Amino acid sequence: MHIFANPARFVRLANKILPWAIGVLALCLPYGLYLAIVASPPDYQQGDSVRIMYIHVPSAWMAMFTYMVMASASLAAIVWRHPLALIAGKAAAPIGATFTALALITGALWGKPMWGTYWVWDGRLTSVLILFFLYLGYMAIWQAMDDEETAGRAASILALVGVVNLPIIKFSVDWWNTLHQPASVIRLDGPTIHADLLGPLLWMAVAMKAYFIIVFLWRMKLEINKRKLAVLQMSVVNAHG
Amino acid sequence: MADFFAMGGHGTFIWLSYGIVFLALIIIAIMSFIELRSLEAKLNKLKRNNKRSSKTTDTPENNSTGKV
Amino acid sequence: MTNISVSSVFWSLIKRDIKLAWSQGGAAGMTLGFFLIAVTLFPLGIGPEASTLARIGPGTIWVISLLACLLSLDRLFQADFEDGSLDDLAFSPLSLELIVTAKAIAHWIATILPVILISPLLAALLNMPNLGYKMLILSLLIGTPALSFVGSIGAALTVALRRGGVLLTLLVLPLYIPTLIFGVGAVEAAISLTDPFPHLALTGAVSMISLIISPLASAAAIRLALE
Amino acid sequence: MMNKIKKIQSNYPRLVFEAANLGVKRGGRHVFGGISLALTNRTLLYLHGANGTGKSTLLRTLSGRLGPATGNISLQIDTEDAILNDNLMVLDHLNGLKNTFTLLEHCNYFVRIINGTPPEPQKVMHSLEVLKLHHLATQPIKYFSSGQRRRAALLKFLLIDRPIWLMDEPTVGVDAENRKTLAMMLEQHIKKGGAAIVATHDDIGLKGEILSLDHYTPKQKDMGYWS
Repeated sequence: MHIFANPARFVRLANKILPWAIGVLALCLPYGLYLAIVASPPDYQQGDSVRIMYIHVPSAWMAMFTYMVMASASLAAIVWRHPLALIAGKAAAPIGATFTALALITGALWGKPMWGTYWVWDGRLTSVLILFFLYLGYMAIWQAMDDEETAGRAASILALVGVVNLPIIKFSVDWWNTLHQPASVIRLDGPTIHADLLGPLLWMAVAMKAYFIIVFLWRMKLEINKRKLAVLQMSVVNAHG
Repeated sequence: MADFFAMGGHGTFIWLSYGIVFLALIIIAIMSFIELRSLEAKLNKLKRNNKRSSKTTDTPENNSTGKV
Repeated sequence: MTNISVSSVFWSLIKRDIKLAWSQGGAAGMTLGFFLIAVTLFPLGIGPEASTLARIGPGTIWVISLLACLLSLDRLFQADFEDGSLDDLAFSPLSLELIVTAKAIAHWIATILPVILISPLLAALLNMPNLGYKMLILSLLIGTPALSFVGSIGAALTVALRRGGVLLTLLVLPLYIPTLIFGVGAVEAAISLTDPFPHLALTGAVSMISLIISPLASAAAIRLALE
Repeated sequence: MMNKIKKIQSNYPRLVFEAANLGVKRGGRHVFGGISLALTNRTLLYLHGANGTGKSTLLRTLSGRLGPATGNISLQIDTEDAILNDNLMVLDHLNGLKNTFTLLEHCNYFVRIINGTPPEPQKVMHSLEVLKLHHLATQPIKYFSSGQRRRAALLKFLLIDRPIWLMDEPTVGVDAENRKTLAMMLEQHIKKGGAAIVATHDDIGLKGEILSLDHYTPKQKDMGYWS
C-alpha cells in the first residue's frame, strides 16, 4: 500500500495509466459495438432484442465489480487508515451507482420485448435494485457528515457491512424468487451462453472496465485536488491569525 | 438500411437502451473531467496568490507551498 | 481492579436502557402506537375484502414491525450522546462491543417485544388464517433480533448527525431484506400447510450472523463519534 | 464553612502518566504538535491557552478517545502498565445526567455500570453531602437548576475512586459556592495521591504546574498529508 504513500506519486502513476486506458477504450468499444450490433446473429428465440444483453450484462458486472473495489478500498481505509483508500471509495461510488442504474434500465428495456412488462421481479434484477440502494446509502453518508475524515471512515464501515450482507441478500432474493416463481418464459441468460454471443459480451466488458479506470482515476485526481485546495485555504485562513 | 434500424421490430428498445447507456456514461465522464479541470485551475490560482503574497511579506526565501 | 462480574454490569446496562425506553420521552410507547395505526391503514387502503387482507396479512405485519423497529432506532445512541452519558459509558469495564450489544438487546426487549406480543391482535384485524398465528409470533421472535442489531449499526453511524433518522432508514433497510423474506416465508409456509422449518432456520441464521457482525461495526462507528 | 469530611483512608497506588511528543490532527487540520507531559501522584496540572489552541482536544486525546497523530501515551500503576480507560474520569461541558432518573437512580446505575460494583449506600450519601445534594436525592433530575446539574456532574468523581481526573473548564457557569466545593474536592484528591489535569481560564485557588498550549501551535509549513 505504501507505493501510493503520497498523493503526488499516485497522481504521477495515474497520469501514466490514463493514456493506456483511453487507448484500450478507443480500440475495444468500437469493435465491441460492431460485434454486438452488426456482426452477431439474432437469437433464435428473442430475435434482435438479445443485443440489449451486450450492454445489460456488462453493466451489471461493472456494478458488482465497483462495489468490490469500494469494499476493498474501505478495508484498506479502516485497517491501514490510508487517506487515499478513503477517497477511492468516494471516487468509485458514483460510477458504480450509474452502472447499477443502467443495468436496471437496460434490464427493464429488455424485459418489455421478452416478457411484455418493463419490470419483472426476477431474482437477479431485484438484487441489482437492492445493490443500488446500498450505493445510495454509501453516497448519502459522505454527504451527511461535515468532517471529511469521519464521513469517509463511517462510509467505509457501511461498505464493509454491505459487502458482508450482499451474498446473504443475493441468496434470499433468489430463494424468494424461486418461491414465488411466476412462469417466466425465458431465463435471463439462457441455459448456456451461446459461443458467438460470448464474443461481443467480452469486448463490451473490457471496454466498460477501461471506461471505469479512466473516470475512476479522474475522480481520484479530483478528490486529491479538493483536499489540497482545502488545506491551502485553511493555511490562508490561519496565516491571517 | 431501414430493417437495420427496425431490428426485427425491437428497434426502439435496443436503440433506446444503447442510447441511455452511452448518454449516462458520457455525462458522468464529462462532469468528472470538468470538475477536475476547474479544481486544478483554482488550485494553481491559489498557489500563485500564496507565492505572490508570501514573496511580498516575508524574505523571498522559497517557502515549501511553492513546490508541491 | 477486583474482578468485576461483567455480566452484572451488562444486565444493569440493559435494565437502565429498558427503564429509559419506557420512561418519559422514551420511544417504546410511541413505537407501539405507530405499529397499531400503520397496520390499520392497510385495510383502509386496500379495501376490507377478507380474502385479499388474508393474502397480504403476514407480509403487512412483518413490514410494519420492521418500520416500527426503524422508527425507534435513531435515538438508541443519540439520546446518550447528546447528554454526555455515552462518554461516561465508554469508561465502563465493558468493552464498547458489549455496550452496543447490551443496548441493542435492551432496545429489542423494550421496543420490539411489545410489538410482537400484540401482533396476533392485528393479525386478526387483517383476517389472517388461524394456522398462521403461532408461526407469526415464532418467526417474529427469531427474526426481529437481527433488526435491532443491524439497526444499531445504522444508529451508531448516524449518532452525531442532527437529522440522522432518514439516513438511518436508507442505510439499514436494504440490510433488513433477508430477515423480511425468510420471516414472511415462514408464516406463509405455515398457512399453506407446507413445512415452515427451513424458513425459520434461515431466519435464525440471518439473526445469528447479524448478532456477530453488528456489535463490531457499531462499536467502530461509536468510536468514530466519540473522537 | 468546611462541612465535615471523614478521614479518607485509601490512598492511590504509585502512578506515572506520561505523554511524549503528542501531535493531533482534527478535521484535516493540525491542532497542536510536540506536547510532552508527565504526571505522578499528588500533581495538579493546569492547561492554559487561548480558545482553539486545542485544550479540549488534548484532554480528549489524553482520555484515549482520540488517537494521537504523533507521539504516544502511557500509564504505569505500581510500575506495571495499566489500562487508561479504567483509571481516569473525565468532566466536560455535558453533564451526563438523565432527566427521567432521580439522583439516587443516577448514582445507582452509574456505579453499577462504570465501576462494576453495586453502590455502597454510605459512600453515595457521603458524596451527596460533599456536594450538598443530599436533600435532592429522591428528586427527578429534570427539576434541577443548572448549578445543581453542574454539581451533580461532579458526583462521578466521588462515587468511584479513579486516580486521574481530567476536567475541561469545570468552573464555567459555576457560582462561588460551587467553586469552593470543586477546589476542596480537588485538594482532597491530590492529598490522597491522585493526579488531575484541569483546563481552565480562571483561578481555582489551588497551586499547580501550568502548561500553556499557545506555543505548541503547529509550524506553518507542516500542513499534513495533503500539503
